Amino acid sequence: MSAPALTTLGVSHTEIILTSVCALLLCGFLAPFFHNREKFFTSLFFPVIALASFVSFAASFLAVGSGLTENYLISAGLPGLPFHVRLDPLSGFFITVVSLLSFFVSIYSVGYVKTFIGRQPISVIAVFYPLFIAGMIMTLLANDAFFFLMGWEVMAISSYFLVLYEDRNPKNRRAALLYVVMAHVGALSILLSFAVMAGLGGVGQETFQGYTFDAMRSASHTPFWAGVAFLLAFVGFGAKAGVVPLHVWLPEAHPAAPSNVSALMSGAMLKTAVYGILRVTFDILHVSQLWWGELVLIVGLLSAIMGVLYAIVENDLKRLLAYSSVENIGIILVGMGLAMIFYFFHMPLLSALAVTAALYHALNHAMFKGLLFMGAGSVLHATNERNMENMGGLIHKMKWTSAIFLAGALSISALPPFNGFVSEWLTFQAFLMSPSLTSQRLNLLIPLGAALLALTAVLSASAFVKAFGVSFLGQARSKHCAEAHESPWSMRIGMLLPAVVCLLLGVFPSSVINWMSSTSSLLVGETIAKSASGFGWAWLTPVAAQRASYSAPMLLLGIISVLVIVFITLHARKNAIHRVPPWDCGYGGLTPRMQYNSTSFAMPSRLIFGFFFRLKETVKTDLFHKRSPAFPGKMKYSLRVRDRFWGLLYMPVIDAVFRMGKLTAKLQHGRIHIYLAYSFATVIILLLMVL
Amino acid sequence: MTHGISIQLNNFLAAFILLTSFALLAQRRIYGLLVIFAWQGFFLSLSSAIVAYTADIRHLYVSAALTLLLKVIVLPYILYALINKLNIFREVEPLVNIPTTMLIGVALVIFSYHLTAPVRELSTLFTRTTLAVALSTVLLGFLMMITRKKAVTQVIGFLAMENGLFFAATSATYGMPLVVELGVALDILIAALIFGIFIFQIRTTFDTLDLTEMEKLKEDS
Amino acid sequence: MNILEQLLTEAMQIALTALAAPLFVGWVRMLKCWSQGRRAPGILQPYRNLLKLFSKDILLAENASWVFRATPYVVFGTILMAGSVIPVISSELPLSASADIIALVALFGIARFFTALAGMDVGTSFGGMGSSREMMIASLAEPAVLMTAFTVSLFSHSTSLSVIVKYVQGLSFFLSPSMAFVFFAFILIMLAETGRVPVDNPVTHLELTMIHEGMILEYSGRHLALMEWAGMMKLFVFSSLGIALFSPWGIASDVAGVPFALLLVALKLTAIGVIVVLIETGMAKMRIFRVPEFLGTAFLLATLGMLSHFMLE
Amino acid sequence: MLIVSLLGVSLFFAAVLAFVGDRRFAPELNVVASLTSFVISVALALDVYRGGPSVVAGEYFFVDSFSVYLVVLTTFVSATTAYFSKNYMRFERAHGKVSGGKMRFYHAMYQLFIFAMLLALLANNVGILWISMELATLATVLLVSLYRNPSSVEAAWKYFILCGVGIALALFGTILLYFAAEKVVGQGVQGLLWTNLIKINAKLEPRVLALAFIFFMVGYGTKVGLVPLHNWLPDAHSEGPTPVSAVLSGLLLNIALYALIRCKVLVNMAIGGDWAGKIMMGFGLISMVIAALSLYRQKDIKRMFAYSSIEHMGISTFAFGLGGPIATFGGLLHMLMHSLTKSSIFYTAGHASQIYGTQSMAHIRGLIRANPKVGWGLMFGVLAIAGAPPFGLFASEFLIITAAMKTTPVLMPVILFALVVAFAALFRKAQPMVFGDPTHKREDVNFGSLPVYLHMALVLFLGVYIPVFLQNWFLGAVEILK
Repeated sequence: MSAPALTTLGVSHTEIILTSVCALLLCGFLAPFFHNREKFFTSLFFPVIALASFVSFAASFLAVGSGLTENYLISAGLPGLPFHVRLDPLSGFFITVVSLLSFFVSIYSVGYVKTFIGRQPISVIAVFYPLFIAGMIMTLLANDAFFFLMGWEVMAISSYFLVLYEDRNPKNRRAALLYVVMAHVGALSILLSFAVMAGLGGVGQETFQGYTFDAMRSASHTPFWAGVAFLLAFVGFGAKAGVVPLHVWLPEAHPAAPSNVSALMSGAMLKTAVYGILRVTFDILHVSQLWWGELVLIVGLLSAIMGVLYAIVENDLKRLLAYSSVENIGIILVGMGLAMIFYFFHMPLLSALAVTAALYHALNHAMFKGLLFMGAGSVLHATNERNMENMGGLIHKMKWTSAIFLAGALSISALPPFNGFVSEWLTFQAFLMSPSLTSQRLNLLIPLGAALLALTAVLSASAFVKAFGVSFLGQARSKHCAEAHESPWSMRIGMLLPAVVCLLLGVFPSSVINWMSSTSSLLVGETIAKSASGFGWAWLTPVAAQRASYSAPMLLLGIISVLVIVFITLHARKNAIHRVPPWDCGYGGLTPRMQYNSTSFAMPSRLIFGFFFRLKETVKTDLFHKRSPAFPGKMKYSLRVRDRFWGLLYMPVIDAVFRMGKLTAKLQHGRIHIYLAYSFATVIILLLMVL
Repeated sequence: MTHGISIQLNNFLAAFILLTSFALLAQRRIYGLLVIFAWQGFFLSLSSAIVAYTADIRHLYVSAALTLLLKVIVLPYILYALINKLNIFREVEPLVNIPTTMLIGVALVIFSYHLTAPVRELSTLFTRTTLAVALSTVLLGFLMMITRKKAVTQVIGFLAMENGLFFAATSATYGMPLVVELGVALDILIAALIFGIFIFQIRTTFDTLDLTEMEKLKEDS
Repeated sequence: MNILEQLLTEAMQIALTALAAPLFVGWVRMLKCWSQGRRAPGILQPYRNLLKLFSKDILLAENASWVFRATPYVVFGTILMAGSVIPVISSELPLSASADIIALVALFGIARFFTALAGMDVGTSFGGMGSSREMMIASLAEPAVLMTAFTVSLFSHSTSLSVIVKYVQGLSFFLSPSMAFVFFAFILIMLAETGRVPVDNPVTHLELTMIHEGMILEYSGRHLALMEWAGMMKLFVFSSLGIALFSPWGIASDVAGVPFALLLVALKLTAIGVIVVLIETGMAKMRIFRVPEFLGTAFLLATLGMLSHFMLE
Repeated sequence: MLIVSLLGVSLFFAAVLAFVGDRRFAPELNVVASLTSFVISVALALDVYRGGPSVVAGEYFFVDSFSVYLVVLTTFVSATTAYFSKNYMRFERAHGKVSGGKMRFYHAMYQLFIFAMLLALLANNVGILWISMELATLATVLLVSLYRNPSSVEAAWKYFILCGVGIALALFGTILLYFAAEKVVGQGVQGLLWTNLIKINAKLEPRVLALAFIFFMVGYGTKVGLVPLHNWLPDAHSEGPTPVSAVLSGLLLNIALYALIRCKVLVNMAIGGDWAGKIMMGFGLISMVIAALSLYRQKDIKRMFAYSSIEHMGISTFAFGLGGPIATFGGLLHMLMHSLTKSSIFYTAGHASQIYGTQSMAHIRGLIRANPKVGWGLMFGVLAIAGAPPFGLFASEFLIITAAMKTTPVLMPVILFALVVAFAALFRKAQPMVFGDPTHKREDVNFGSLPVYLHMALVLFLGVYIPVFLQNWFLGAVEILK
């Protein structure tokens, strides 16, 4: 390990991060005072946030690299329970992820937020955007339940207001409401989980000391209560992460927010939930039961497959991205589930492999999903359109955006040499290690999970072929798409940087794994850093070179050299290129409406996996001739795809609450005699109790 | 007066108070209610005086006098004046029919007796037996408020409850400390005044004193 | 082997993939003609076609973007790269370590991704239809591919191709039920992935049945040549993958063994051509929504292979 | 001496305002009066902080850290409410809703109400406590019917009758308590003094105290607004003038709870076990659930927040019933936070209904566009009241939930259900009022945002940091309530 760079200078990493958190909070509080100089303010404000994020990124990045752990106390909070802060490799890793993305998104925001000037008050976004980032970092830094929940809810509430930013649209309002309610359910569940771990751990019965994570770590939990705590935490964090079936809010809320916020919500906020699960299961509860891992694995697979299927059939670009987040969170959970299973069977190296895969994917997802949402925002900015059915041909108008979006699409589709492939490959490797488990049942079942994951990977590629193909390629399907324009420079830079990072993460995986080795050691007590680069830095060999190896630099080099050679050879002799109209089957005149659109592209998948959706398909035909159906006139086709879980899980609960509400209305008839009778009855019943 | 006689007298008065409570439950006419209420106050005041005399507690005389003044003279008068002014001498319609109410009342008395039985054993005061009656009076007053429709009858029910409380205070504890007694009396007086104001307000805004008209504020289900 | 020898074998491997692929396709087409009672154009016809296309001018659709123009190069590059990592003449290929089976599949994924995008770029209905169907078939094939890879790696405890080859070579007698299941699964997958008959028809331009052809409909000149060539290489690469996984005997471990290995590979490929043609002649092209059943069968077979490994071996 | 002057100030100003309450300067005078009380109460608090609990004026008054914190809270909220009522009542008068006589009455009664509450807090005598509780009811009952329209009269009547009956039952409890005490200390005032009762309560007859507690529970519980005794509360809160709703919800409920807690402490010590606590927990739980479910159906803005008050009183009652240092601390904090938050919500709700000329939530839309200060004030209020951190109610709920988790994990699902339902319902109702496009803007109001943002800032601050002195107060109170 290299010596912690900043510590030698006498500066604490934690303090640096806390300083940038304070700067962010301060930004949020000061923002309302600038509400009448919006343009100037935006150009000044977001660079400051970007700077704060970058500082926090740098500090946490160095901290993770050197593997240090720092504790810190802020004397505020509840009596006897000051805010405990701890920067360890786990929190450091996630702070790196969050603040790096915030850095990119903040640069992007400079240009993006300006588009709202004159339409919406900027101050709202200026207040809650930094608070949101600060909330995430606070959550990650927290080392006690109270501070954790504080950060958690600051994050949730500020993002709620950001989702509500364009509040004139009733859809956004509905999304925000659903979001905030689900977030609260999750937060309460987490709170309870902490209460179980603190209260029933036997430490600090009548003081608050039990609420520090340190106390929870050292407390001994009975298997039953440990299970309860795990389950509560999983539900709570799962609700935030958007795992199926707690995901319903996600595809509503993420698209409703302004795109820079969507990028942060999908890219960064979901990671805090991943962090929470890791923290609770590995660090605090030490994975004491096998079923935890199995549950996480199954839920992960379910989320992955459901998420990607819904993504494929989605026509709204941002909703597609949101559903794809559900999928990616599923993939992260799969890695975590495997890690938990291996950990339970005391296979630290394999566990480290799986957990590294999960962490790597978390990092990757932050980058490419942030990038893609920013891309979608750029499109939205240029065309005012979220529906892919009205897009098309944007590649001609928005060269930068389309190229960057393509990079993101390649990454998320797990194609080498981009980063998405590395983490999926590692996850597959973890799957392939399952035969070394001693449980026959798992031996037989886990490979099926791997198959499902493979299905997910290609479906996701398919979804992004559709997303990129329908929105950027082909001919423009609407007038404003034909008149689109490229985004300002700040937005392009904000998108370009993560694209570069995506490529770097894909090409140099060994270095990244080396960097995050301290995190994996903290979680499972082992790291794959040594074996991963055992064959040389250019080869990634997770366990051993004999087992499996992958070399992104070699592949990249190979493909590029083939490309170059072929290109040069072919262009040695000039063949003329003639621009001609595309082949129209001889009918004359291709119109944009003849293209395959988003709905038709998804049709095969929709048919094959129809069971997962609630489809409502109607074809209305106006008869040309009233008497003869043989000559149909206009046909109108409409399709509605709904989430099955809404009807299965949510509607019954909501209905039941409303029904109960109606029952309680009967208590209050307005008749004073009845009210008096209640009091009378209360007295009598209580007196009977003493009798 | 010897101790024994005063006990007997007090018990006798307690019986009367209970009787008047039942009479209040049974009475249909407002004017009749007022008269019975005044009688109840009178018995109450008498009982206080007897306790004061027997136990030789000065300030109980004051509360006996207060009771006489308030419950027998002032309050019935105010109500009487109100009834006259608003011209509401019609019969009062009970929500629950009277025999049923009486049966519930009997059950309440038995219940109160049973409830206070163990407590009674503990007390050293000669008036301890009357605690059951006091509790019954309170509960019967409560019952009356529940079963009557008109605002004025609710007021009388409320005041009957207060009578029960007073009776409890004097008989069970030889009266509360004077400050408290005075304060309570003051509160009741203000309450009665507010009742008066209210009955006017209700009359003017609703054009009736029937409480069934006042059921607008409720939850729609 | 020293570094020079390694580089030499690698170069031979790459050259083999690029140059033998049209020959192999020519052989398959010839067999097919014979089986249908037609006269074959000769085994070298694919080379002639390619040459002809390379010399032609390009007709580029008006609104084709750079994605459309870059795709042929990317596709050709990735498939050639895939070919270069499969140890079919020598198990000591230096590039073999840079991609295991899963990475290999991902390389095909890149080619597919770009082909599908190119199909959508011009904005005709056929292109989009082809892309949509291609992606669907790929997604259905993928679980079976993974199951196959998984089962194969169960034996050798590795997903690295060279290690698998060496492991299987080390077995004197190789007959296990799981391998048999997986082999059949592999054949089905290969047919689907390379766009052969029951799934797609490589020679048709009938609008409602074409998948791969739909996507490359707008290509012409050298672009089309590259796409065609890449398609041929894909069939060749899949065949070599089959050889490496299921019949690696004779694959050399040093330079001296390479000529013999080449001969053996030629023989094996000839046999594979026969198998492919037998299947193609025996089956008719399926309706598109029967394909899930076809690939489901492949997945089932692969899974049975995995299960029988755990249960029987 | 401070105690007497504290009580004297409000009584004096009540008398003054009864004569000059309709003058132009009257609202300002009202503010001055309340501020004076506040200043004195702070001095009193400092006294207690330094010197500990004290008993004055012939043992009639006493103050300890439990009551003093409520005294400061009461005077503070009454001062800010007076400030708010300045603009609010001017608007009402300008629109002909109230006459000059009513203004006099309103101002006088406002001060009298504060006097009654302070008396209740400072009285050392259970009887006086009862009297002042009754006085507080009497002072507000006619304020509720200030507008003299059918619904306000109806609401006031229900308030009066239900609370009257309730308070009568509490008197019966007081008599029973005296009955028990009299056997130990004999006749006289000694039998009703807290300071005395606490000392002797081991000797008090448990059975009588159990009976007494039931009457206290039902009696003061009615004023606290516990289900099923709560039915007066939504009516009274929705029909009275908003400043009255604010003080009713923010202060009176607290005072009633204070009385109840005092009784519980006495009874619990005498009976042993936690019988009284269990009853309180039961009431608290029922109130939380029923109130939360009721929130969904509300159409009237003030009525909805009245139900939310029931819910929060339920939470506090539950916490005190639970007992133990953490829960009691949480309960105390919750009372404080609730009254700060709820009163500020009523301020904004009052102005919101003035802007749109209606209390019907269906007609209040897009407040952030109609009047951003009111809109954001309401939104923050709802956030705080729903228990979202970093607002203080989260801290108190955190404490209460974790304490409950330790002792009664079985009840957790119920509590959680109530909290989630309440949260969802509040947001479901508040969000459309605050966001979106305004339907029709009727009036411009002169919104004094100071009290709202002052309260919110306090709630925010206390949610993140509890100052040492407050902490010591609370710990002192926890010690008293043990």
